[in-house]
Amino acid sequence: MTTRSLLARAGQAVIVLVSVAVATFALGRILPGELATAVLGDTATPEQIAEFNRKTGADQPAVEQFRTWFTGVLHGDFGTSALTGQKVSDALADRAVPSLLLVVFAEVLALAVAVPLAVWAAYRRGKAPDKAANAGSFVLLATPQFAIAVLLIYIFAVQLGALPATGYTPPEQDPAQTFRTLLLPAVTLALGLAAVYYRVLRAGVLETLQQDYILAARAQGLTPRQVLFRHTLRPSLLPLVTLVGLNFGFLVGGAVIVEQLFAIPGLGTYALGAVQTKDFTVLQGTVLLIAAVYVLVNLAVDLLYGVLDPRIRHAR
Amino acid sequence: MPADTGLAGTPPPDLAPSSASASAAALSESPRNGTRPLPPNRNRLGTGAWLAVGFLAVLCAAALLAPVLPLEDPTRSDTDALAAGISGDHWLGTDALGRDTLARIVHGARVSLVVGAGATVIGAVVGTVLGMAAGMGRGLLPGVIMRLTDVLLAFPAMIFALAVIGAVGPSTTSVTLVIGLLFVPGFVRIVRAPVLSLSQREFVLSCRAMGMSAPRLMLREILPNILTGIVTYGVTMFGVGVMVEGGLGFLGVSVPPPDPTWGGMIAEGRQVLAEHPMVTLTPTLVLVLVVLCANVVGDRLSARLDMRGAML
Amino acid sequence: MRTLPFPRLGRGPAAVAAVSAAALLSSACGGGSDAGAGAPGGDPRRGGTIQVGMPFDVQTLDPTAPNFASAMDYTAARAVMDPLFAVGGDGSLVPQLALGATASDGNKTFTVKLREGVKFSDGTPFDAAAVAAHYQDIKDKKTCLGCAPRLMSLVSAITPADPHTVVFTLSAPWAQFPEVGLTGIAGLIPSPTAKRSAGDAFGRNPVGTGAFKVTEIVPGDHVTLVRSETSWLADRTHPDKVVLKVMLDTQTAVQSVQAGTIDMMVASQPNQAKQAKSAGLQVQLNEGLSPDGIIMNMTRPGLDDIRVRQALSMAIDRNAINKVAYNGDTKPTTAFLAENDPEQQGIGVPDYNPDKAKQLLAEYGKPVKLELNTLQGSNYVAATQLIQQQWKAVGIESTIKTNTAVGIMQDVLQRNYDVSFSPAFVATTTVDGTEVAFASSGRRNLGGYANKANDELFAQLGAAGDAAAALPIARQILTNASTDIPSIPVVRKTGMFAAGPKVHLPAADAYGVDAFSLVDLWTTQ
Amino acid sequence: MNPLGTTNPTTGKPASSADGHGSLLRLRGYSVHLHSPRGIVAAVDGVDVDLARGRTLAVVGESGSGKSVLCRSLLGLLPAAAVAHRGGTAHFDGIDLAVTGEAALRDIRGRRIGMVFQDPMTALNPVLPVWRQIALPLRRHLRLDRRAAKRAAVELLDSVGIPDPARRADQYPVQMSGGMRQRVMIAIALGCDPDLLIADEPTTALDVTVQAQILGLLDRLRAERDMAVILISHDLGVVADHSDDVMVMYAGRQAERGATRGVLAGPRMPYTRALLDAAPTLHGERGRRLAAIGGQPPDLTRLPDGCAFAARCPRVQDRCRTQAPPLAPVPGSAHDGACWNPVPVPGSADLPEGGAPIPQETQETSRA
Repeated sequence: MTTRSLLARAGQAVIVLVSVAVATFALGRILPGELATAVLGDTATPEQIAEFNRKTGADQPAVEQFRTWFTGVLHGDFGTSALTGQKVSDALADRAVPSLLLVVFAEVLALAVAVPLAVWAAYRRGKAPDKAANAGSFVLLATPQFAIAVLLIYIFAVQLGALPATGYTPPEQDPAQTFRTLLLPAVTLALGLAAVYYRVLRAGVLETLQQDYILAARAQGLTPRQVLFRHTLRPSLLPLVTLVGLNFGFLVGGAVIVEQLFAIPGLGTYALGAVQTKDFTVLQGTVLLIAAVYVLVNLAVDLLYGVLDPRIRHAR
Repeated sequence: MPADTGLAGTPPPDLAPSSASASAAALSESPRNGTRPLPPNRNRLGTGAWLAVGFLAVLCAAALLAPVLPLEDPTRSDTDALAAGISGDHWLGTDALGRDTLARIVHGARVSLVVGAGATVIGAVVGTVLGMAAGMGRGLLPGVIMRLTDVLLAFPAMIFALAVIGAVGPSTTSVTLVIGLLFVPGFVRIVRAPVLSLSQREFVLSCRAMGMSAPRLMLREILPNILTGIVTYGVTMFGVGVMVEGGLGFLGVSVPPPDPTWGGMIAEGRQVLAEHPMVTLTPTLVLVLVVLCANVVGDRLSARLDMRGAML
Repeated sequence: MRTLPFPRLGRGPAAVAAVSAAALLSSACGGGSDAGAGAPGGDPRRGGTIQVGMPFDVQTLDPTAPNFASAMDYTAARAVMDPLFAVGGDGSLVPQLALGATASDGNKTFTVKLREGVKFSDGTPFDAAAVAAHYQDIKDKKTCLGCAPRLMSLVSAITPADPHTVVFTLSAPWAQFPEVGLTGIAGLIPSPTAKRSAGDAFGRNPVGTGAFKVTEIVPGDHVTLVRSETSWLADRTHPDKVVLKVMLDTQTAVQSVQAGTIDMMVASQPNQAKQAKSAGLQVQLNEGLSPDGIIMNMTRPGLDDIRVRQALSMAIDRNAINKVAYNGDTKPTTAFLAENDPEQQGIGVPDYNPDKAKQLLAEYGKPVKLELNTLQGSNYVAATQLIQQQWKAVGIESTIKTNTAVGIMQDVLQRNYDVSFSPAFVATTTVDGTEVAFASSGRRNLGGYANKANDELFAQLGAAGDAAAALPIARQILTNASTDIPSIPVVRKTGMFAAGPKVHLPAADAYGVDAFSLVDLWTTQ
Repeated sequence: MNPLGTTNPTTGKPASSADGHGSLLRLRGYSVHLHSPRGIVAAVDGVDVDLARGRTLAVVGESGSGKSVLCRSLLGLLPAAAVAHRGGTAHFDGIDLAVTGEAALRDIRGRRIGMVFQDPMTALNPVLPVWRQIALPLRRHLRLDRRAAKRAAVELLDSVGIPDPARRADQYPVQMSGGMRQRVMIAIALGCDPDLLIADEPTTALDVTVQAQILGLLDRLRAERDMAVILISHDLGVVADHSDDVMVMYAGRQAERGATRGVLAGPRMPYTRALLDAAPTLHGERGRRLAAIGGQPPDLTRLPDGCAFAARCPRVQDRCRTQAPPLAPVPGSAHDGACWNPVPVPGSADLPEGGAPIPQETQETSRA
């Protein structure tokens, strides 16, 4: 990727992020209900509400509010939750850790299962293991996360008592316990991801196996292992890389149900709570952070594409 | 990206499927992008896919006919049969409030299928129009459309859905609209790529040269060429829509009670999961089956139409 | 699912009666002095960590903050700060930081003796000045959501007579001042030094005399409390550490107890009780002394007619609702207070009588169509669906609208609703407390209910010198309300605790069916 | 280069030499039948080949005539599930390819039989640097370590005439021109010094100027290494200049066979005639297809009892429709043909004339 196209992509990313910021801000304004009542309760006198609005800037015109907020964001100040008095940037820093760990964990698990299985199934196309893996991936794709979560908790926590049912331990306290607490939710997410990755990679490998250069590689007398892992895997990985990036961005903050069921203090539940309590400062900050993660990861994927695919790197 | 990535370009003579060289199909396991029609068995989906189509058709028919079918009132509680098992009165048992599970599943299908299909149609129509505009438009338009889809993709989908539904109130319409909106970027991408390459093809260029208007060109020349891809992707997205509706119902923000929704039934059933697992398992199984069927049909369609990418 | 921003009003005596055998055997709540007696499984074990799953997020631990609302906030704050008095199971005052209160001057002056030798955990002494500062603060800021409004309107002066005596001077007689003003949220005494220096941040750095100190507040996840060795309750406090975990999904909370991930779970509704019991857990149902019910907007067509409101009440089969929606774990009720409360006894809104309901509606003659709003994702939804059916059975059409807690509050405060079966119902345990809902100018009179007789009666009730004089007045108010039906009680509020065999379950606090005092919580040997 | 018939490019026995003694590759009645969605296809039907070291056999035919299937079948590159039947015998240097297992075949492929594919754009892996693609078979067959393999790869690039081979070795195919990529393909195929090189339309996808260079390179390498070469092509100009013998295939069968010069100078089978007619000049438009012959190739799943070409043949007789003609020496020629009604012995005037000399290679530069 040339410097110029990189700059163009970065420029697009900035445009997208600013648009997301505006959109979130607007979304917050269309939600019914006002923060003052949520925070002050119905005992609030009009004077108290006015005072509250003055303090939070809610009495300013929307454009002015946005300017103030966005200027703060540019300086790393996401504002303060009117409801809990917590600095949003502090909360986001705390909340981002479990969310990121969970998603990274889930992605690693999903890839560890899906990649070898997909290559193997594509190579043994039409055989029993391929058929079984295909059927399994279809069922997993069709099973909602909440059903998987309920089932996993029931089996591994309640029946076997092998893993904690809920909760999260920060890694600085006890990394082993962090691993244990995140295992079930990560598996919940990973099963769905693995099914998608399996299908995409298998299709990609099948597609690659039809390429002339695979026939050429076979004509060179290479072993199936060499053909599969030296020649086939890398070109087949390209669509998967995009998807991994997309899902990463999507799940940081998108795993709302899983975070709630497993009581993980992540970005998803933070944003959900903000929606339900109309805590706009929190909602705006969280959505902006989630969007930023999404945009950055996809930018990174674009760069990675260049590394993986010389056709893009050396494009004019 | 250069065009000669091995996916485009002239097929080698011996590999190009032609009516006479059936060897080509056998030679490389499946034909590469040939220009001539595929063998005549392209309409065969296979037994599994037909079973899936059949199941979906029966469910659709049941949902359509629900008011005239001899079903119980899905909102009426039989207080003598709470969370009852399968019986002559209640073929699939009852839920914790004593309501007939079969009736609730069939009536719930009205919500789930309408949301799944409606959201897909919204996403497909809006996405196709925007995708074609992004693929063929000139000037700022394509950039604006692509940035808009980026914004929508970057916005956390679940939060977006919860916030918008919270703002306008939960109903079949609002849930359908929100999910449909979330589907738009996918369709834009599915449509834009082939439109980009089609718009450089000779027949399109010549139509342009002959002064055919852009909308007419899109409708007459471009759309027929990309329709199969849209339909295939749409079938899969239908399943996704059903699943997303289930998720919203599970969080309690889908169509309000007492109208049954599958997600809502699953969430309500969890209250009695330990003693009466069937109350939540039955709607879960139906939901899984419907999404499974949509996926199978979509997959078979895409395999038939050689649209492997569509399952993304 | 999230914190309910509804103020818990009118905390009078005996708000909660624990109904499980274990709880009945245990001591009156609050004091914790002899609470070990009869507890299952043996003696308390000193030390260790207990993890408790709470169904709400934490917002603030400052009881006088306007967003202090949930059982999570209360339970944590109650562990850090002690009240002047706790409320016993029989409604009596149990001395905590106060040793006693005496009324004089026709219930216009109250002299409160304070416990000596108590220190806040920041080392400053607990004394009359601290108590005076606290009540002056409530009076000045007027933002305390959980405090009785009369604390702000009637209390004219708070004077430290000596280091361990405070004198409250009221501008009008208020017989129940100690029960209402010196307990519950208002009664929790913070360290004035800490509160002054922390300012608005006191909610995140609370300091009190309580058995525990806060070491960590992580909104969305947990509050960590460790035993305060300098507390006057240190000897009676058993666990070294208690972690209150935010666990919004009560079903996974039960499973977490089963799996041993947490030791105890708390729910505001009894719906998980059956599952927890069948999983072999100890289950304690906490039956509140106030009901859950339906509020009505009497300015809407139909609802302005007494016959329709009567029909609405008569159409509700409360037994069926208890059986079906609550699994029989609560009690049907037609009373605004506990049925056996002397003020309430024998008084109630019309009970189930569908034929009469139909007849009344026929007399009314016009079709009734209502929007019935309720809290989304909650257990109210099941009961709401049954009520809808029961109304339909007598010919009242209604559609259900689910909403978030904030959304419901918005709607009801703006009078933008027909009927609401939600926490918007004013749950109170004293007739005094119902004033906000039943007086025509009441702050929580959300349906436009106006009855001049009641307005006068409330004024007389406030001035009534003692309980004996107040009783007939109170009964008359409830009789009037039960006749006018501004709102419809349906079932008793009931919460639940569940835990493994080694945990001694505390009784529910007077504050609510889902709150408790950590001093009463321990594991057995 | 010379027009056909004026000089003799090669000497030696025709491919159809009766005994086949000393053949490196010897096929007798070799047939490959494939499954297709519409039935079994006789993709290759009764082919005989004798090919000695140092000689080039050209295989000519339309799309679908079975040229590629023949070669891929020999190397065992057809998917096992696709092959319905393999008949006849195929011996490579005394090894019976029909009974050789996949593992043993892998030791032959790349090691003893190299293959060059038509389209260097698609036959090279786009995401691997070229040296690794050259090195992989070296490491597999010659057990070279990584460094030695890289060194050998650079030498091979040098030997196929790629300038600055050390730098080019680290490049990706996308950074190279078509001609250079085909040189890389050849370097890969030659890496293990094979006895037989199969070049499947090696220049079809290339510019006409580059074609000549590549074919010249193949000729040079063949001579240097005493390899046998099978040159698959539909370009009779290429065939005329760069092969010793030619085999014309139609619908999987041999239509005409013999010394290149003789066959092209005096085609007897009407199909060969038509092929020559369809190619107006030797160095005409690139990519000119044989489809210029009227009519469609036959349906291989339902081959007629008679001659497969009968439906399109201008010289068709009744007998042609009922009885398949055997491959036999054609009276009046030095080569074999399969025809009941051969074209009369032609004069050389019928042959197309190619005038212009081929320009020297000047275009082969990197795109990147």
